Amino acid sequence: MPKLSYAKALNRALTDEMERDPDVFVLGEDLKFALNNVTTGLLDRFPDRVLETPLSEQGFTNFATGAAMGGKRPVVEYQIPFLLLLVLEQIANQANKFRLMSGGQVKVPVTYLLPGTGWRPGWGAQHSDQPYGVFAHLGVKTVIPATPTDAYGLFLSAIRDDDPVVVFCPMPALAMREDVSYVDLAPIPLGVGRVRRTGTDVTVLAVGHLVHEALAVADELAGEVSVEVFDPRSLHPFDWAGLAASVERTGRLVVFDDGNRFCGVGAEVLATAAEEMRLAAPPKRVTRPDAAVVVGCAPELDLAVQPSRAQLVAAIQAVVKS
Amino acid sequence: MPKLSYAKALNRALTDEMERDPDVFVLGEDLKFALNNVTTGLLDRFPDRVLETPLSEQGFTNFATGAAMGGKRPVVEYQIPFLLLLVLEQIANQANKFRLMSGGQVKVPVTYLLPGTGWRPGWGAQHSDQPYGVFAHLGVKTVIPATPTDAYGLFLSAIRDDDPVVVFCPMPALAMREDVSYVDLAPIPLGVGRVRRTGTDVTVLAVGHLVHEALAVADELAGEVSVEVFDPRSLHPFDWAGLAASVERTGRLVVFDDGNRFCGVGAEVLATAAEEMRLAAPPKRVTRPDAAVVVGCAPELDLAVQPSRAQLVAAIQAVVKS
Amino acid sequence: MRPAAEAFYGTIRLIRRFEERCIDLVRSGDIGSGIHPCIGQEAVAAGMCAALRPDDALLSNHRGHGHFLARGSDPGRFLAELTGRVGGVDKGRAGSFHPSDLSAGIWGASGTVGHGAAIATGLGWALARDGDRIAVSVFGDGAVTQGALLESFNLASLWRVPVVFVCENNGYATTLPAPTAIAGSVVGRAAAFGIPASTVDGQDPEVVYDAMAAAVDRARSGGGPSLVEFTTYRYEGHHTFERRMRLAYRDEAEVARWRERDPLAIQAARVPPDVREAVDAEVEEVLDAAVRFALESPHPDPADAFDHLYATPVRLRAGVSHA
Amino acid sequence: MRPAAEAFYGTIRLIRRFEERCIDLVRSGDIGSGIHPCIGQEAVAAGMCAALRPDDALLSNHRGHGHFLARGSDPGRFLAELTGRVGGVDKGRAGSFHPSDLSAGIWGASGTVGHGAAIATGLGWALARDGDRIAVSVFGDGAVTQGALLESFNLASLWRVPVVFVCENNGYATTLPAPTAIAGSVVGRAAAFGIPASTVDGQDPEVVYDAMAAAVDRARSGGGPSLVEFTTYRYEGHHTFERRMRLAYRDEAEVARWRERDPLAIQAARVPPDVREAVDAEVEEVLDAAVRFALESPHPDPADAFDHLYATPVRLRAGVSHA
Ligand SMILES: Cc1ncc(C[n+]2csc(CCOP(=O)(O)OP(=O)(O)O)c2C)c(N)n1
Ligand SMILES: Cc1ncc(C[n+]2csc(CCOP(=O)(O)OP(=O)(O)O)c2C)c(N)n1
Ligand SMILES: [Mg+2]
Ligand SMILES: [Mg+2]
Repeated sequence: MPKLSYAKALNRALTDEMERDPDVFVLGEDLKFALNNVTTGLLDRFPDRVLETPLSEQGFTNFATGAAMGGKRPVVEYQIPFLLLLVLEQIANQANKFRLMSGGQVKVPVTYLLPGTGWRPGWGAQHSDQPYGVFAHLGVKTVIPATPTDAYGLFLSAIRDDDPVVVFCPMPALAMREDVSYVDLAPIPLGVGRVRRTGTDVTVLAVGHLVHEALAVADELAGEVSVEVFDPRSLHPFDWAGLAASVERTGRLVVFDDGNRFCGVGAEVLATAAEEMRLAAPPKRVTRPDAAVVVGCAPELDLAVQPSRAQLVAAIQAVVKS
Repeated sequence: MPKLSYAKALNRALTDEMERDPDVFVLGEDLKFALNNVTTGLLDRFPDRVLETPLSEQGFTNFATGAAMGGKRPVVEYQIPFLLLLVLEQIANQANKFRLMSGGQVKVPVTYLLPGTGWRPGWGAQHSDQPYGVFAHLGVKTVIPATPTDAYGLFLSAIRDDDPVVVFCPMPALAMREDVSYVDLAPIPLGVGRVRRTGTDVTVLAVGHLVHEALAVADELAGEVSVEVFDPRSLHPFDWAGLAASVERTGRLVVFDDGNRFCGVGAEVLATAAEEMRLAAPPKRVTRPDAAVVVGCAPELDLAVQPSRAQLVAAIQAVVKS
Repeated sequence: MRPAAEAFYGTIRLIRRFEERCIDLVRSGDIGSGIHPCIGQEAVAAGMCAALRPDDALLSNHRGHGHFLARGSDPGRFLAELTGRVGGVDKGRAGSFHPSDLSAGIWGASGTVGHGAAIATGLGWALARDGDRIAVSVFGDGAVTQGALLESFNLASLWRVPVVFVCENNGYATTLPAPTAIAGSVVGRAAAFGIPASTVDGQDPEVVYDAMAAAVDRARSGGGPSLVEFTTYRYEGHHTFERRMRLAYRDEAEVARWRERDPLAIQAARVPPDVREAVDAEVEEVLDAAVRFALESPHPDPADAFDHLYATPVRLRAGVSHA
Repeated sequence: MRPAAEAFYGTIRLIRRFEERCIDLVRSGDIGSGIHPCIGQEAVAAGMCAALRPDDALLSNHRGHGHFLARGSDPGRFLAELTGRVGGVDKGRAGSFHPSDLSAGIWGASGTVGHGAAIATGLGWALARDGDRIAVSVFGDGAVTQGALLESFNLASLWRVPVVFVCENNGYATTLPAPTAIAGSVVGRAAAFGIPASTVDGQDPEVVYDAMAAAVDRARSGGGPSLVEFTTYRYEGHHTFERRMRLAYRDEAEVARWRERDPLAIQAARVPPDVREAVDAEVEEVLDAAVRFALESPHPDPADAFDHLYATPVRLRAGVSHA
């Protein structure tokens, strides 16, 4: 079976969808030379559907809103996580509210793609954020695929969705490759999580690239603890039923998330579990600390403020013991 | 004792601090005519320290960062909650990171004041947000005073703090008045919550104006349930010890928060409680729904997506019964 | 072709009286939001909208009631929107601040001042790919100090988008006089991006029409964006809340000077008295019916609070723990 | 007064060789971030910084190494910053992308392209209240399409802030050619806000100096902001990652044309060979010492990850549940 990389999966999803639907177009910076490998080959095939933009993120984000209202399906690519904070207002307060404010007259099918969220070694304090929790909090549809297959399927569904959807692709996952039979590539519905590994003692809910770290830890602990790894895949909507079913089986819960602790995804999952699920032991979170800023240029400091496998091991062991 | 209104308390804090410290100045829109009553009288007293700005929120937010680095202590006023989303990047990714990125060479003592967060009847879907959870998530110091005395004391501390601090003043609290002896007005440290009413059966953590609603509910339930009302007053830093002490006494917890549910302040409090506190019953949140947008112009719909006293009553009753 | 004098008169009269009725409804509490009255600025709406084809797309702003009526939005359904009723053009989800009415070619009104310009640019770009419809963005003098608006000038110019930027310069952004907010000029900003721009009298609907028709022609024929700045004035406060506050940011003499150029009077002078009377009577009839419709239309059902939030719906959790 | 020819030569030579050493250190993995080389643009840094007083404040950007060296930042401590060591000017918290060195009058470098201009405007405003220091904001051609930058032009002009806006127009924003990004021109944007602006050769440090000195004088004497656009070129890629990617966005002929105007050669021609040799030797000595210092300086201690996050510290919870 061919090996499909995560970045290639994004490229393939976009190519397939542009082939299928002439209303899909892509805009963003440095697209012609496909700096992020997402738009490779598109300029040749769809010369008038690749819009290379100046450094005007707010302008072109609003532009996409207008184009979507006018019947197109824009895919907007951003180069750096903080750029999504720069356009947060345009997405959450404008694009995401226009349908409601029009009483259903318009729809705003824009996909915002961040092919590289989180820490990239060396890139500095302003380039290492994980802004996904903010979008989910504000009610913007938010997905974070962990694997090439999911990247393909969720990106495709995001483009086909009639609302704004933000697709966060974790930096460390981009290089990941997977054996894939191309015919199996298909849209994956938003809001459907996936048990990546079954287990009986504890559910580890892992977000984005940490799914792979969690699987490694599960392997490592295999003799000692039976770990179930749950990947929500999309944050809003969220697969509460899937998580509940897993916790029902294991009775214990640890969240492994690279976002900041305070009001992060880990908080939401633990809160909901505390309200609604039967737990045999207090749950735990392994996250970035409160207020974390990854300085991004001194790996010693960077790694100190990102969740680690060792922390996950300790948290799992503590949860199964209590 | 004189009655002090919340809005007047803000005005008084700013006036006192501008009197005391010549580096403090204020900038924002419509300041000369004190549209929000915060800057009343300041133009006459400090004609060169009231900077009325054009509609350039990002520009003047960055301007404040620079002025703060240059030794001043800017107070920036914003007219509408969404404007804080519009300048989120400038605050969270720029102002709040410059000290770290300089290795401690600079400080950025800016205070961002939102004299009216949340729903104002009639003002539409784009004017009714509660963005405070986002700032706390990203590590920006965040306070939300519930009373005139706290508004005075926390605003003063925010101005004196050497870091960026956002002060959220809930719309419904602005008209509140309190009997205050002016000599008792004093700075209130960030990160120190307050038990507003003692009780033995359940702790209700209420945020901002909901503190008053919670107190009313506590009165209403007085014969039936003994409710302790805890007001965190500041969200980041957060008074975890104060909350833990309260929950230690009551063993039960309900959060009453006007932010969106998913990844909101309620989530953080429940998560932390689940991890660290001993609870006799599952905790509950009463919040805005997931993804809530308050349409802001049809009160029937608006109230349906904001937490209510009736919901709090039901949540308290359920928690004490279980 | 420029519409007849009485058509302009009718539009201006309709807007004027509609707004006056609105102010009554603000006082009675039926319009909970208050409004941003455009009284004094009606000629811009009338002249500008007459130069558009019904299928052209306009992005309005917070002071947009005139744009809706001038484009033919149903006064009853529009007023029902302002009173937050299900019979409103947006089913009560928009109110006065963020309305849209696609049947009248108005695609919304972003509350983020200045940002509608970039949305209109994207909309114009999309429309141009499938035909010869054009987009119009209307904003005030306050918007030209918002960077996002200037970004849209750049995009529109680079990509030759069929969009007309209309600045209703009424001299103030809330209480802030335009000269203390705007270094340089409005038209100078557009010109800096290679966008043809002119400053035009906004009190005379016929003058407005001519300037707008030229800009629309240019856009429709592939000539790209242009900007027209209409100088105008609002006789009322920024928002009806000013009726309860005394904000002395402009003096009586200035208001009086502008009242001498009241668009209603300017256009009335071009219409024979008997025609005017007939128009006035019809306007009152229309508005009586509109008010009736607006106040009889049902209030939204709280159970429908989440309707229209998403086009591809998702399951949402309520704000209370359901366990 | 304009510095002697050999002083400019020394600065340019220092920057050139520093960057070449950096590229080696990127290859060896010691500079983990890679860098945005300014090779080819050194004359702007040299001429511009020579026109400043040591206590003037400069806001740099991502391509800022030259600015630091030209303002006299210690090469060893600056290089230690790029290698993420505690001996760095920012104790390893900034790296190549966001450095500052207040001892050399460089107050930071926002990663948000264009936004440093408004920060510099605020800084200049603050400095002017207590004396006659001025602020400088340096940005590329890519920044002039960012609305926030244009907002700062408006504020600086309105409030007559002593700030000099310096655009290093090297023809590209990453792979995007300036003409396809910028409708109108760089100087036209400034002029639209009433800011005096000129386009100046950026390859000759003496020409740069003269233009900059005039702008600085104006600012210091209360004449308000101005903008100088220096036309220049980078011989390297946007970032060292381009050494691993083939991005064919510019052709060899263009690069060759600009190499004919190499600032190092232009200034070398003005300095006698023996002086040049002495300068060159000294530069190598300084850089040898700098590299030694940078690589010997200790790595930060993970336990200090939260140092400098806040000036008024707060207690922070770790990322693991401590119960
Ligand atoms: C970006 C932004 N800043 C501030 C506001 C608050 N606000 C609403 S209308 C207005 C004044 C707008 O003035 P102008 O653009 O001249 O339009 P006018 O009201 O005069 O028609 C302000 C400050 C806003 N809605 N959006
Ligand atoms: C607002 C913003 N958009 C995009 C980026 C990513 N980025 C960093 S540098 C750069 C190109 C900048 O070009 P220019 O301003 O001309 O400076 P140069 O690199 O040519 O010196 C881009 C797109 C960013 N850091 N900030
Ligand atoms: Mg105006
Ligand atoms: Mg450039």
